Amino acid sequence: MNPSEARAILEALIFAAVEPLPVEKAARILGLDEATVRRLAEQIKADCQAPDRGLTLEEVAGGLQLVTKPQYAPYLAQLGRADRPTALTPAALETLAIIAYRQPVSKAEIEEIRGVRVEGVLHNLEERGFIVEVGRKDAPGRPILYGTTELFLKAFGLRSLADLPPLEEEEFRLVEPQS
Amino acid sequence: MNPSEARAILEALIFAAVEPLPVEKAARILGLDEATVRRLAEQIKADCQAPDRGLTLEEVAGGLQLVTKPQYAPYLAQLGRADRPTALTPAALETLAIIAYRQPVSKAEIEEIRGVRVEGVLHNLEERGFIVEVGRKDAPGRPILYGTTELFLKAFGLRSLADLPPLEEEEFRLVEPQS
Amino acid sequence: MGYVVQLEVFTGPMDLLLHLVQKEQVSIYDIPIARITEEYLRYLETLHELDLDVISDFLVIAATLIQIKASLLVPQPPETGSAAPAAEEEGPDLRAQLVQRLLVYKKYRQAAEKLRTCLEARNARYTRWPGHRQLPPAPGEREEALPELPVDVWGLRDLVRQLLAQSQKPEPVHAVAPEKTSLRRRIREVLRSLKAKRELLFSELLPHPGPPRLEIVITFLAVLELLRAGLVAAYQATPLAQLRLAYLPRTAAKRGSGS
Repeated sequence: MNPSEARAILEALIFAAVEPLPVEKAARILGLDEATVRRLAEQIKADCQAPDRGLTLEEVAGGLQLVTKPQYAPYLAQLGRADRPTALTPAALETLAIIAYRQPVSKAEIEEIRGVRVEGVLHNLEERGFIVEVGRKDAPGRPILYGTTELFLKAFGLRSLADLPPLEEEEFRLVEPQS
Repeated sequence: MNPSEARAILEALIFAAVEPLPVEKAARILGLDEATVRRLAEQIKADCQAPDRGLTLEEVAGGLQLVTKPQYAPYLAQLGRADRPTALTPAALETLAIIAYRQPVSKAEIEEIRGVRVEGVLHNLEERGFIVEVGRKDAPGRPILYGTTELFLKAFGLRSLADLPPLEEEEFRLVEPQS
Repeated sequence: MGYVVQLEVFTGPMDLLLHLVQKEQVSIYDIPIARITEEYLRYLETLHELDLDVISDFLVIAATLIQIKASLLVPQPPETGSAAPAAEEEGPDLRAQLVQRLLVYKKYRQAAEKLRTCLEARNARYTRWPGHRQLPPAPGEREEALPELPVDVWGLRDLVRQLLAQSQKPEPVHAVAPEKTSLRRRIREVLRSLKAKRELLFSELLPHPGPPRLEIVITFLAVLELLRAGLVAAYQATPLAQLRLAYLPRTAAKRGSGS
């Protein structure tokens, strides 16, 4: 298998997998090491930058995935696909943010932060597959601990939890009066 | 929209469409005539002939479709197989049994019977191709209904769901101790 | 004030509080408690009119605000001499706790904003239709690809029977615990009756003569919460007389009778 063929096969694999394709899996199938696969992926991505290409390659949830370029979304919306877009209420988004950044976290902790009951929101997020029970807290009542799922990473286009946007510690700046 | 951008959008549309994209639909979305769309499609197809490309464009009865090049099929097959873990856990098996006999059935109904949460197990069974979403229940929150797949039938050597051994008057039989 | 809060905008009491503080353009450390409390309660008042369901969550924070405000009004005890009563120490403490909570909340609100940006960016990218994930089997590999199964179809049948039998066992009878939800529900009920009648006796809040003790306790707790929030006032002619309650529309900022 020459490098150009390897690239072609990698493209085909990523396309056929639909879901993000883990680099190690691609490496196993191609019989190459992961660094080589990553390099090939970079080349595919670079090719996609041509103005006549409508797709691009991204790393999401620890895998490689072909997606359309964001600027063409208005045209794609006319396809009328029922699965999109993912929408969340502000309350759901707030709850999800607390879980994403603090996991594992219990319902009581989320309620303490948000000041409201979150039973319904949690249920909804769980139904949609963005969060799961990841264990039990070693505390009275053994409350359920929640964490985010791989689907969460996919839906938000994140490579991994380490890829979550950093939170600025703005508290200290607030000591100065704002104008 | 210049021709190169039109090509890019066409590629994106074909990629994201649920079914082969009819030329007239592409033309409508792009605001171009069908002959132009066909010409753009030809260009995309020509580009795909490069040895480092793994995809190609086909026009099938319904319209335009991106597919992997046929010579890479053996690699793609490994993609499928590598996915498949070996054995089902007892929890997965219990859940699968309930779905098989009660389909279409919602998560809540399964949880009612098993007395534990089944979120993760459902996800696993779905990933492995034993169950699929078969619809939505006409109830508050429109919960997902699950059913078994072809693969389930094949795996258990059944021709159809009608071949499942009947449960027949389980109440009476169960009075006798099971061995 | 000439400004109207839009009701649906807030995801909860912390969100509202943060909004009020930010509108004042002051540091979270410097919350003008009196003004914020007043505005907060005014908002709460509009909530009463609209949706009694969400009020109980907002009441808890209202009670805290009022408590801080009240304790700040109490002159600081002289340093020397008698041990300072705990109640007066509570104020600054509660305030520090509230500031801390607001800071934490603010951090996650920002996190939510960032997640929204991620989601929007991702929503602009289309993946292939998920249903396309059907991989062609390699020639002759169809059979081999079938997963190993720990049971056959009869085993599957037995499993279902067993599970169905277990799930049909009668539920053990549990004692009903005084849950938070029933307290919240009762708070709403009490408020509703008070708003209708303006004034009533505590006993009138109880469903019927000789109500279960639990009912009395929950109703009393509800009244206490409302007293704390300054939404009702309570009177007693003599120490053992019936508790008479009055609805305090909008005058919540004045602290009703606590004792």
